[in-house]
Amino acid sequence: MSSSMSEAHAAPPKAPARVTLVDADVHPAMPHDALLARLGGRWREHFVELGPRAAGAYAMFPRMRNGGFRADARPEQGAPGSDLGLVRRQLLDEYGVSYAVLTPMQAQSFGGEAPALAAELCRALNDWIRDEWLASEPRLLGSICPPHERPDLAVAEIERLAGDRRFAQVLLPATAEQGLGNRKYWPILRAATEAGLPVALHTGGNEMHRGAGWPSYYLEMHVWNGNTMAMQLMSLICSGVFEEIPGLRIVSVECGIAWAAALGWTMDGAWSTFGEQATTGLRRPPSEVLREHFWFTTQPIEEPDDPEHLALAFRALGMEDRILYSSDYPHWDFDAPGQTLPRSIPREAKEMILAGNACRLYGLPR
Amino acid sequence: MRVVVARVEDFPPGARRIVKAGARSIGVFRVEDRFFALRNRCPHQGGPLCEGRLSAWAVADAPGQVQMTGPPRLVACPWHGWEYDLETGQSFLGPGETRVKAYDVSVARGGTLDGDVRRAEVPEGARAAGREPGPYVAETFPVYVDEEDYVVVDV
Amino acid sequence: MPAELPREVVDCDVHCAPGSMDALLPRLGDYWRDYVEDSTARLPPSGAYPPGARTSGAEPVPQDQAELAAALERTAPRRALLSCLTLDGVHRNPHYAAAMARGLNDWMREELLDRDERLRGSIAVSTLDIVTAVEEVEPLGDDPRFAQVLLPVRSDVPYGNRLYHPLYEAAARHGLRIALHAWGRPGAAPTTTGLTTTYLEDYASNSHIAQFQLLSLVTEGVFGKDPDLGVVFAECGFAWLPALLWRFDKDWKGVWREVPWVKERPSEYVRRHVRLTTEPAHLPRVREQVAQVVEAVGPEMLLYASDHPHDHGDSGGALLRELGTADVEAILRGNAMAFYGQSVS
Amino acid sequence: MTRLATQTAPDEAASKAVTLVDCDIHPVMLPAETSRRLSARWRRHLERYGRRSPHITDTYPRPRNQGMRADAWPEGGVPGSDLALLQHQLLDEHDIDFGILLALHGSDGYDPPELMAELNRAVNDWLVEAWLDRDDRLRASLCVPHDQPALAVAEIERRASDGRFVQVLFPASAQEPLGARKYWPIYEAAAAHGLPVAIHTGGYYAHRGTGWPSFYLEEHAGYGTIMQLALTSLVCEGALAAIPDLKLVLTEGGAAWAAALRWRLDEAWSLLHDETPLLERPPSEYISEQVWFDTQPIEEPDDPAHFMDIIQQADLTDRLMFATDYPHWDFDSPTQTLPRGVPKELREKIFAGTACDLYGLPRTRDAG
Repeated sequence: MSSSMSEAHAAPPKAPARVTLVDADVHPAMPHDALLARLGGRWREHFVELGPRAAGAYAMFPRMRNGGFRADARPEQGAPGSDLGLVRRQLLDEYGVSYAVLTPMQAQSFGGEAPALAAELCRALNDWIRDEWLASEPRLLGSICPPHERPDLAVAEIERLAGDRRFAQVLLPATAEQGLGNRKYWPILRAATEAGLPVALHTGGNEMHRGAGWPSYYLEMHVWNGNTMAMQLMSLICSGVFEEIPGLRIVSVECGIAWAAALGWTMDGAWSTFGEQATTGLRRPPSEVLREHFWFTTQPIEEPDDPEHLALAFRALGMEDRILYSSDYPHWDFDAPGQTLPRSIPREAKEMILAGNACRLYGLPR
Repeated sequence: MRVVVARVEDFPPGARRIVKAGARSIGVFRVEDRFFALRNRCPHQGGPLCEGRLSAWAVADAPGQVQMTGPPRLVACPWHGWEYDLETGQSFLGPGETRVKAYDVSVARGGTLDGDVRRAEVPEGARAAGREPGPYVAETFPVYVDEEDYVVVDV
Repeated sequence: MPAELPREVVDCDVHCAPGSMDALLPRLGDYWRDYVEDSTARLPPSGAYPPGARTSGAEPVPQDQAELAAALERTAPRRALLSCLTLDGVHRNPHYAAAMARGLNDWMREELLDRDERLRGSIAVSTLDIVTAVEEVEPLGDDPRFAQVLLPVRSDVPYGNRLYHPLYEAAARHGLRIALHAWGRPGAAPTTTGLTTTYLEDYASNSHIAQFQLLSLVTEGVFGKDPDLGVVFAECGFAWLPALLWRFDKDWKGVWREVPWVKERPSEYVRRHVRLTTEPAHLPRVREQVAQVVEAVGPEMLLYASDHPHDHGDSGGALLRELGTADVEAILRGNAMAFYGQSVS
Repeated sequence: MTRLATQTAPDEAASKAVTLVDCDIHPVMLPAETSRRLSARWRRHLERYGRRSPHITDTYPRPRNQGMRADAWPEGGVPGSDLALLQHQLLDEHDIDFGILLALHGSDGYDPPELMAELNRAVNDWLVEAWLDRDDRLRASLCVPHDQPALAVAEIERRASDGRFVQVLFPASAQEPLGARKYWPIYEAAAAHGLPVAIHTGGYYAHRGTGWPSFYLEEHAGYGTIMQLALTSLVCEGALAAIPDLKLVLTEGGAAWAAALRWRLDEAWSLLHDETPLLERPPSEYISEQVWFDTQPIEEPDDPAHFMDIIQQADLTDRLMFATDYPHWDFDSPTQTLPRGVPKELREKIFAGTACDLYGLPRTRDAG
């Protein structure tokens, strides 16, 4: 259990003078009745009668630890992350978070529903975030959740909300019907970039375990998330999308970081042996594309026996200016800001990871 | 009609010849020391049956445990691969109304056909494979070596 | 469900399920009780039978003997063969699935079979660990009130694969049939290229998946190995069978050398070893075509099932109306007694 | 040998009624023909890395003559790669009036988009130069990179003006079920140009339904079921309803299963139609109006009467078209295909009439 919560925070705190902490991965949960209330008549009836077609994450792998949540994060009624007051107390006020980026998980399976229904579910979720959370808490930033398997409807949803600067990014699942480098998804990546928004890929989604078959345990599946993101990064880089959309920025959320340096080496080795641009169509070494276009959130931070090894991994990747602290509140593998980074990381690098990098990425005042 | 196919020494074991008999094309095969003759037309859809591969019976009592038994005496139509026993023309692709038709098959050296007419029972390989004769039967013809060691088929 | 139901039948597919996890917790070991509470695993949501869909039926699935007796009031069957699909939703942890299977089978025996001698049970086993599934079947196999082993028709590996053979041998040894019932684990895509977005497609695809399983069972030699093994497809339809067998037989004639242990035409094995329940029937509206279809399928292949509480429209009723008394008698009682033997007589 | 219509005055030329159209012939393009039609960039790519899509015999080797008619191998080529042998063994042997070419050259979805676009363009150019220009009895299917809709539509626009391309070719399995909205732009472009879309067995298999079969027999017998899945997707996702001019031709997937599928979808629709508002009418009506079937591999029930039952039950009288599938091993010969008891008028439709109407082929041709 985290430190006991004092009840002193009666009045909402005013925005802090200097931005010292940005949490890049916080999960709000939209209650079912709030979702139904925002669905149009025909689709509400449909959703009540037939429910979702895409199997939710919990239906495939029950989360062993407290159902997947911090045990203390469950409000009186409703799911963890559904009560803004508790999020304020346990996260924003508790740690003095300057800004927190909301990454709703429900959208991950919405995208796989029947096209028109998927668009309605995403619209309801985005409106609920805007009206119930962003409107009443200035420290929060939203993610636009589009129906990702229907690119044309997804672009429409991005264009609908992109004008509202409280939405700081577009959010996609880490796995979809095809690799995210597939041209099918390029219109979404272009629309986000033209709206000045990075695209966050959050672990999870329609993982059909096509490669090695289905894992048996949640533990197995949870560790697997790093590999899945590595495959998505390669899918994006090798597809040539960054030549097509030079301004595209990708945030890898909740998949760890330590594997990224090695991935860069592997891709560079293959790229040079394959004959560089002549055959792969990639003008530059893939690791350069990785450095230019990608950001990583810290959680779940790898915790080697010797913390120095993590610092070594950061240095090998050489992307300290691209790492964003994240808590993953209210999930069970929550990382508190104080304990996340190894001591040996220099102070200013730590400040950039805890706030500076996020301010630069999301255009927040320092 | 008597159709001369070839001299015996030009017709080694494993060889086959396609001969014309009027409008009909006949395939003549030599398997080890026996000769067979079959209409070069598959009863299923008319494919050039006698151009097909020859193979022996594959017998398996349990999945994966397969042995080949007997000489390569099944010809597989080059189209759909339906197989027929060279001696009787019989297929074994499912329950058929007729048991095997009797055929006058014999190889005689010098002189007319020998006297006994052997009923060709279900070949040993088919019985081992537990297979039932099927409704499709390819037309067969008697073939023999005449006195000057020519292989001859009666069409 | 057709309005008037035939009486005194052998009903080969009647659904039941524990109402909530509470009915099972006492039957699970303490580690699993802690696991369930910790992971807040609930009994699986019915993605297969959304409460609002007409095909899920007007009444809930009976949760105990009283509710089941009330449901059987209308048809007064001689025998009712119970299908409990709770294990479908039990994810992928093989040990959790084995514990839940044990709990479900104990629940069925103590709450239902012990209390109404008309009832016959299906042994729930998980396909995630066949060795444990065999251990679950052995002790229950000698209880005459269990007639079959129940498996979801949707699988990660086709059911003819050799990894399942020990389970089939154990079932045959105890005179138990193998039932492949519609639906399966969440996330199991119904099509070869992936998920469907409409429930209608998902619902209709149980028939497609049953066809793939039938091809696998025959080509892998399952029926050749065990002369008295029986497989019943439940809630997967049957009108698709003739067209599949015509194609399968024709292919076998050309390609049998790849599977020489398949010594007869595939349709011979299927007619000897396989049966299909009557709901959903999915039959034509044109009356004389109904009789044509049943003649091509072969009435001896069909086992009557009310599939309570599900509702697949009224073509099931049309099936019985269009057939002669001998065929109706066979479908309502005779075929099931021949297929299941003494366990349902 | 080149067989072009001789320029004689129409009344002198002896003309014959069109009595036989073969709707499924597989020409094969040899690698040399492909690479000389590619850009330097993609030719080098192909030389270095080859195709990422597995060849069908990589996953399931065909135990019977590598899946080909044993007598269809030309000198120094593969079955279907030699026009002269095809003319001799098929067009002339069976006096076929018109033959529709379907070039299967490896499924889309595995290789880089631009390579697939160039490959399909190369196949279409080759079809014109090596086949259509050299025998006026031939028509062809337009090959398109179906998993890259924008590039596929571009290829349709490029080629649609050549009337000898009578349909667009699709596999039965692509990266997504064929009813997915991703593919609708291609269907719309085809329909706009009056071109049916032929869906041929094969393509991009992920076998995610029940896992991978063990045997070729198992997979081949399952092709009919995969075609049922493709048609179910196209109906339930609303593609047929939303694109009324779209016509489908299901090739090498059999047809007898269509009756049971119609009843299944109709009854399911009657119970669940509020979920699919695009389907205003029972699914079987869309199938009757917009879906054609090839005969091959024709189902051969023991009782031939069952064949005629299926024709009625599945409303196939004007929707079934003859195909040989030359040079594949399960080739159906025109003379023996239809069972006894098929009325003469229906035989004529199956062998020629229906195909002539669908593909706009002349009912008589000069007996050159």
